[in-house]
Amino acid sequence: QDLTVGVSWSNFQEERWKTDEAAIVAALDEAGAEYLSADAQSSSSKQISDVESLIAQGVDALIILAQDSQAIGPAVEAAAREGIPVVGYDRLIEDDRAFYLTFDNVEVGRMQARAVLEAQPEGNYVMIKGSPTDPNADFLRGGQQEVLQDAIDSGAITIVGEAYTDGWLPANAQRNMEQILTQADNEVDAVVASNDGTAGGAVAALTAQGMDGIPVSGQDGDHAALNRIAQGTQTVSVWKDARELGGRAAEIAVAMAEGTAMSDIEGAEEWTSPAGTTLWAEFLEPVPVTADNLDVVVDAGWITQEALCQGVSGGPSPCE
Amino acid sequence: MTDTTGTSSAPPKRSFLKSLEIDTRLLGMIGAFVIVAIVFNVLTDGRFLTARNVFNLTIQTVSVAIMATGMVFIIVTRHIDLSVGSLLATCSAVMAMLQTRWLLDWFGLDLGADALPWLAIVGGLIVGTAIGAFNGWLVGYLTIPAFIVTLGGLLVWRNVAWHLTNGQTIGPLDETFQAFGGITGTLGSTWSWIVGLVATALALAALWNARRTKIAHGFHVKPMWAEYVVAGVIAVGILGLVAVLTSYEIPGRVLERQFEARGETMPEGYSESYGLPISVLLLIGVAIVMTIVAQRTRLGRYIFATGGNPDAAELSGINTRLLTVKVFAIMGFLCGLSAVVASARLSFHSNDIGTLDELRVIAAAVIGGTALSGGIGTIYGAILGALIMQSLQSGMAMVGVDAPYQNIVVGAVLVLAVFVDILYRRRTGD
Amino acid sequence: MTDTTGTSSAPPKRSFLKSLEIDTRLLGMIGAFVIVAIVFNVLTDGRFLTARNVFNLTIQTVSVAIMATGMVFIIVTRHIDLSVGSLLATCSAVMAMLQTRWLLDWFGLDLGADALPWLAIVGGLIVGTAIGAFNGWLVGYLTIPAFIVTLGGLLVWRNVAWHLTNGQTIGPLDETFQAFGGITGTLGSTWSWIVGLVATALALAALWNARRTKIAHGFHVKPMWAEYVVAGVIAVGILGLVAVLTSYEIPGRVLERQFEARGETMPEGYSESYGLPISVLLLIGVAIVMTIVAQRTRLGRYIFATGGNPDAAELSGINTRLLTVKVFAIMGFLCGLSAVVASARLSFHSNDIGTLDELRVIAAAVIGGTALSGGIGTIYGAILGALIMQSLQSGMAMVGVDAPYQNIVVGAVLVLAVFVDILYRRRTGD
Amino acid sequence: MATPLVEMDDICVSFGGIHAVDHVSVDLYPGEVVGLLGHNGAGKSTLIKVLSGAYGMDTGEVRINGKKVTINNPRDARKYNIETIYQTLALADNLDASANLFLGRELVTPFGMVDDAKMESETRKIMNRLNPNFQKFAAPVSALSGGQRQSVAIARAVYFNARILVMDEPTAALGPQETQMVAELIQELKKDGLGIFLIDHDVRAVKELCDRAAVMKNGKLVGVVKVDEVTEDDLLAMIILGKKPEHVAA
Amino acid sequence: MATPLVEMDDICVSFGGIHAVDHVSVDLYPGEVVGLLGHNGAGKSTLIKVLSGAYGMDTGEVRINGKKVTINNPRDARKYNIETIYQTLALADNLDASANLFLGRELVTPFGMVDDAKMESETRKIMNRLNPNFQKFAAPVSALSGGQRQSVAIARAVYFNARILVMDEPTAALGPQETQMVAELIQELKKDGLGIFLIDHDVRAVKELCDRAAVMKNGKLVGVVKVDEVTEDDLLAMIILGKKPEHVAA
Ligand SMILES: Nc1ncnc2c1ncn2[C@@H]1O[C@H](COP(=O)(O)OP(=O)(O)OP(=O)(O)O)[C@@H](O)[C@H]1O
Ligand SMILES: Nc1ncnc2c1ncn2[C@@H]1O[C@H](COP(=O)(O)OP(=O)(O)OP(=O)(O)O)[C@@H](O)[C@H]1O
Ligand SMILES: O[C@@H]1[C@@H](O)[C@H](O)OC[C@H]1O
Ligand SMILES: [Mg+2]
Ligand SMILES: [Mg+2]
Repeated sequence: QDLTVGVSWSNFQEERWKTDEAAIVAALDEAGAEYLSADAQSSSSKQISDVESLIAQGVDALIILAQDSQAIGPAVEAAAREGIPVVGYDRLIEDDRAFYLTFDNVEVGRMQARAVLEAQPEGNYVMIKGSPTDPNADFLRGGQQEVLQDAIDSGAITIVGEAYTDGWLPANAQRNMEQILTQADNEVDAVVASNDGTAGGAVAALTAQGMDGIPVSGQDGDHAALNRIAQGTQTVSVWKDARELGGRAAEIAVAMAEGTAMSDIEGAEEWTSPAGTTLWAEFLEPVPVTADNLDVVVDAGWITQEALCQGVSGGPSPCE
Repeated sequence: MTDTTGTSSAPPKRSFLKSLEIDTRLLGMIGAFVIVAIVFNVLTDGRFLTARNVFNLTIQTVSVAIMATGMVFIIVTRHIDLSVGSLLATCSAVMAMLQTRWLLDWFGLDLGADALPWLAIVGGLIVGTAIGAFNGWLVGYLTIPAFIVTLGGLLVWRNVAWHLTNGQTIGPLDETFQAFGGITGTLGSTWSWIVGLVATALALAALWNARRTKIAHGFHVKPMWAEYVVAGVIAVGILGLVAVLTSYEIPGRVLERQFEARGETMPEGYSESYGLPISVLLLIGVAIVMTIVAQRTRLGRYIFATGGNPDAAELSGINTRLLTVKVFAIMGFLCGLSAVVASARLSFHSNDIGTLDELRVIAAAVIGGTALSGGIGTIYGAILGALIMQSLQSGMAMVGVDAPYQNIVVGAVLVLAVFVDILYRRRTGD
Repeated sequence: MTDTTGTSSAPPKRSFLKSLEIDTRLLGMIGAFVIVAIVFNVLTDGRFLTARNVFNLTIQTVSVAIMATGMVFIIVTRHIDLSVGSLLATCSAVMAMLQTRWLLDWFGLDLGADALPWLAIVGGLIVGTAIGAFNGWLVGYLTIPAFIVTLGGLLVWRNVAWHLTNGQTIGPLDETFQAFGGITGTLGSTWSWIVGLVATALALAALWNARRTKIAHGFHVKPMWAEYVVAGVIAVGILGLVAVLTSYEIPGRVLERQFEARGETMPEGYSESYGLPISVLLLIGVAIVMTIVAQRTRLGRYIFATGGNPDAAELSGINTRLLTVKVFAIMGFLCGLSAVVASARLSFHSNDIGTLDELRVIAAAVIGGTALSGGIGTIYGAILGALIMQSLQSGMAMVGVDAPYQNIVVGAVLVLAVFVDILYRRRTGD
Repeated sequence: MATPLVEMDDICVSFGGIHAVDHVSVDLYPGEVVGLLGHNGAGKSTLIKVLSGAYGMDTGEVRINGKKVTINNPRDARKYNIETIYQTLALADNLDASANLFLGRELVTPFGMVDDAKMESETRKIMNRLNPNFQKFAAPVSALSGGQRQSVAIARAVYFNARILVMDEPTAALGPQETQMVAELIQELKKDGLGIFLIDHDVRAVKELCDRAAVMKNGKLVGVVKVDEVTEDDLLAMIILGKKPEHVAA
Repeated sequence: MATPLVEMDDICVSFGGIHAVDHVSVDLYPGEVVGLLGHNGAGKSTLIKVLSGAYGMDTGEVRINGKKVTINNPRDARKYNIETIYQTLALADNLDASANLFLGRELVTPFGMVDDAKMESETRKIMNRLNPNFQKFAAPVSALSGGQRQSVAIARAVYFNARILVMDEPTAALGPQETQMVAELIQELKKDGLGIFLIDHDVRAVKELCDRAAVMKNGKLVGVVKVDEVTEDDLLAMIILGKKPEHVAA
């Protein structure tokens, strides 16, 4: 039986989404289903059109990486009208008609803060946030705050600088970091950066002050970031194994297209969002990748040992 | 003689088109659109030209097309507006905040109150018009180039929107308000046909009237058969669109649910269709009003005169400064209108609404034959331009072209379209 | 008399500035910059004007400033280039891919090979120049408006860059290459002073030479004391900057590591300072070359003539089409150069590098007094414009203003700067 | 004599230090043509642009029918029935002759819409009188020759019952036949009681068409003379030497 | 007689259906001034723009010294020492007089840099000869009056040892004194052996300055006559009626 699964991407700006896509395509191939896709290029309006167009092309199930968890509503509505099941991919869709498959962004934020806090339990912290127009930026920041709150209250750590990064641009993160360092006379002990791109900018600014090596967080498992971990200039990249997420999304989409109810999906649990929507969800464990477990990413085939260890000698396994 | 009109040198085979006296540029644009549509229809095994996709396309085009009509005036007067996307965001933010927060706080209105969406819309339109007028004042009275004013505006207004909502997605928006967004607000079959017939009748009456005036002044008119052909084409066009849109049926499931909600069961074989979306109706209304303004009012005449020669317009006693304010205010108003459609379609106000719309809107106007050097442009051209761009993008998405490559194609088409336009003008000696 | 030069009506108290014959606009811009700097210095308790922040500021400004000098020529010839950010991305992608992949694959070079960075840079510059020339050809020979060509280019080249790297972040880049990015490539104290002294000597020689030429032709020259004042200001300016930059010391941590790497221990009290960054040197080089082109070569003369009256330039036998190609090719070359600085500074190529740079670059040129109507603009103005914008942004970042509010301020300042410029021109009757 | 139609009194205009018009006073009576003469850059165009509202004056006073008026822009000038033919014409190149002729004063239908048909037929009438060769009614004026454009500009100025007409070298671009027609037109308008300021470099034409001539040099008024009382050479001397002939009264 | 300096043979130029120049042939000998006359829109400017390289021709041939040449753009025209003063001047408003005078042919120092000082002093010399009143050397030409600009345009055309000079209504904007200077200049250049095409509406001036006159009407050549063999009225008849007087040979 010929199934078609449509995937609506919010954008391909960050490096990871290409990997996600490959994983979805592979899993769909295996299930004998066809893959259709559309890229909203960071526009929530375009995403609605994309979904409409996918529906017009007769897809049997949809996987949606929502640009905006709420503004995606009409797309879910359109799908529901046609009886097409929806998998909310990676980012929350506030609608109980969508199945939520994710690495929880708040949890990602917590993991980033946890890893940094472990490496540097006290001192001056800088928070490099994401784009002010991306709701995820605030989710991440929320998770980070949860973990740091106690230490802040006890006075162990102080947040000496905090800035949004316009458009998630590394160059903007770099400039903000430079200015914060100047402002704080380099009295900075750790940086909680919200993704690997911004971490790259922050590390470049730290290197300039000879401060590379202080704890810095990130997420996405960008190759450049993993290389920094191997070199010791970044502490953690919360790795959302896109291939796991992608494969699982494809499986669930196919299952739902074949009539499986959301509640019958293996690993599904009922979950209530902060806004109060109760929906069926499955959470995959993000893996904080640090110098201690770099082997994971190589073993998983995410990155070659060569690329990971470029320019590193005598580093942590597998680059020793 | 200097009064040779050039007819003599035209080859005789052109006489059919000539007697129809149809704008060859309009014809060319429609031709381009038809080609795009047919190519994609073939590539998608006939899915591109289904009633449903036509319905989608029209809806998707509305927001950009509405703004593009205003951009025609802006560009004709030799200005540019880079801030429309940001302005749309501010208007949308204001309308969303009004209907979900402010009006409730200020006047103690309840969520769902009948007046809410309307007050919100009025509020948003006022804000849009005011900001537009302010831009126009900076350009017209302070003589700061529009490029600069609106480049600044691009930065300022997007972030004002962010400030108003604190960076949050606001909604869900009022149900009535959402009807302006498209699929949840359609006329249904009967009303669509009524609107279609009335529109056809009006168009034909206008045609007839124009002919009578010409005869009255003893000017040349085209032969009767040519009038009939034009009339026929118009009627088929309008009614054909209605026919396509009404053939798109509401899915059975949705109808069933509606019956269920009313405690009835749906009769066997019952069906209902969407018909004209309200948003499309809005666009048509805007198009008609803007066309009349352009061709039949002093304001329109002054806009084109100013575009042709700003100094001459000023010396002819036209208040070109005030005119600039008006043109930008119109643009602002239309941004507000587009904000209604765009946020209603999303059913939320989101932070990134309207991002990069300035590029799309300018591209639509320019692909539609508006000359950046001023003085030349048409409303229908801009709308067709928006439609062609949207068709290209949706078509490519359907065919499965990756977004980066879509952008490359759109960029190239933009340049190509203008180039063809230049060749055409050089040919006809305009 | 029609030959009244206006001196008579000037109030006598102006005579001091008058005898110095200094461009009052330059003075105004420097004044604005000084005010911005002082305000932020107060707000940050004196941290804004530390050697370190001055160093940061200059480095942060380089990439935009380099492109802004090219944008002056573009705007002076009545064009615009919206594609510079995308072009930068393509050049950066090419250079990153060359040094980490292609050159290795094609010529079997090893990572870290000496030739790598240089070949990569040459490759990137060639690509930038070629794309720029292509844009210029579309504008000059096919007469498509630059706004359209580069709007298309904005879409096309960013996505070509994406295509080249498959959307990935590429890096880390070669160490030598990274030296162009700023802090890892500085001249150190001794060389900085040498460069500073040579530059001062050259500037004074040029001043002297100009005076001699004037005397030789019997033209009016300013009084000797005025020449001395100007010379003094120049010398203090150049050497002062060097002094500030060399007073910024390399953090002990960094030095220690360097000694460790060499297996030595750092002597007690040892210190070393950064001095002039290579990227800043690059910018100064670009500024000098571009200024000479603008003021002392036929190319520059033709650029300004074409901006003043394109028809007249063409009728005077200037090949304005080829000139357009040249101007855009220069812009493309400078985008390539900026790409070196920008990616070296990040130490990797990221997908979104250069995003929105078109706005910053145009804003810098325009804040620096380049008139969008063509024919007027200076290289030093554009660089000062970039510096002022960067100071604003960095200063606000230091004070802790959120990005959205920073954007609002930058947008407003842009409009304000142009307004002041307009008032100034009206005043002086330019 | 009656009150003058226009009195320009002690007008000064300067551009960034240059005194383009320097304490100049001239007047104009109904049914009179006053010629303005002077070398290039003497300030003629600048002086009359003050009257048309294109430039503002620094000091001085303009009186119409003896009443002081403020003319800040071309709209104000039109209010006082002052019409101007500019040296640089001032046509919107993308519009046709009729749209240009009625620019700023369109005829409208009862519903307030512009009435193109009516305007075109009016235009045909007047152009027929001014320049019977002219037939390019449908083309934008950019397609017209210099002289054809000049005809449109003249038509525009005379159509609207001007009381004061300002002509800045109206025949500079015209051929002999067209020049002749303009001369006849001026005579006709004069008979209708209009006052006309005519700038012309051709001393002979000024002597033929004008009642009085005002000569400027370097922004200053050299003098105003009755053309019947002076010879062509007198006028030339005034223009070139800036001296009023001694036999003429003030 | 010697070979003509310029022969324009059977030239046609049309703009989208309008035959602006319709099979026109004229020639020009060294040391000769040929006047071009005709009503507005007759095609005079268009014809000479073919020679200056501003317009391309549809058919026809241009010969210089008997050799067929191709003039595709103003640069080509300069190559053949053809200099033109355009009706619309053609000055870069933002540059000063000297930069405009040398535009496209700047003097350079041995290092290839433009030599502004030298150019300014050359400009002072030539302007002194043409228009001694002219002193605005440092100002951009946008600040000059119409006539001052005209002087700059003329200076530019004569400075570079032109062999063929094309003047499109050079004195239309000039005062009597300036006009006189241009007339003297033309005589002088003539003596130097230049060939000059002079477009002028003033029949008297043409009779005074020119050796022959070519009259155009509606794009067609009415005829070429020696000015000594015709009266002013003959010329006017040619312009207006389009008929060559019968007593004149072909
Ligand atoms: N907009 C302006 N800015 C600066 N100076 C100007 C401006 N307009 C005119 N001038 C100067 O004012 C003076 C008078 O110019 P005006 O155009 O009135 O002369 P004119 O008598 O009309 O000369 P012409 O016979 O050449 O047309 C000239 O010196 C001119 O350079
Ligand atoms: N660029 C153009 N496009 C279209 N038509 C043109 C163009 N230039 C000139 N024409 C037409 O060509 C004809 C000849 O114009 P041209 O300028 O050569 O006349 P002219 O003899 O110089 O007149 P004038 O004495 O008014 O300057 C006119 O009918 C004019 O409308
Ligand atoms: O993975 C991140 C994603 O969650 C966020 O929305 O955008 C930036 C990415 O790095
Ligand atoms: Mg004048
Ligand atoms: Mg002419």
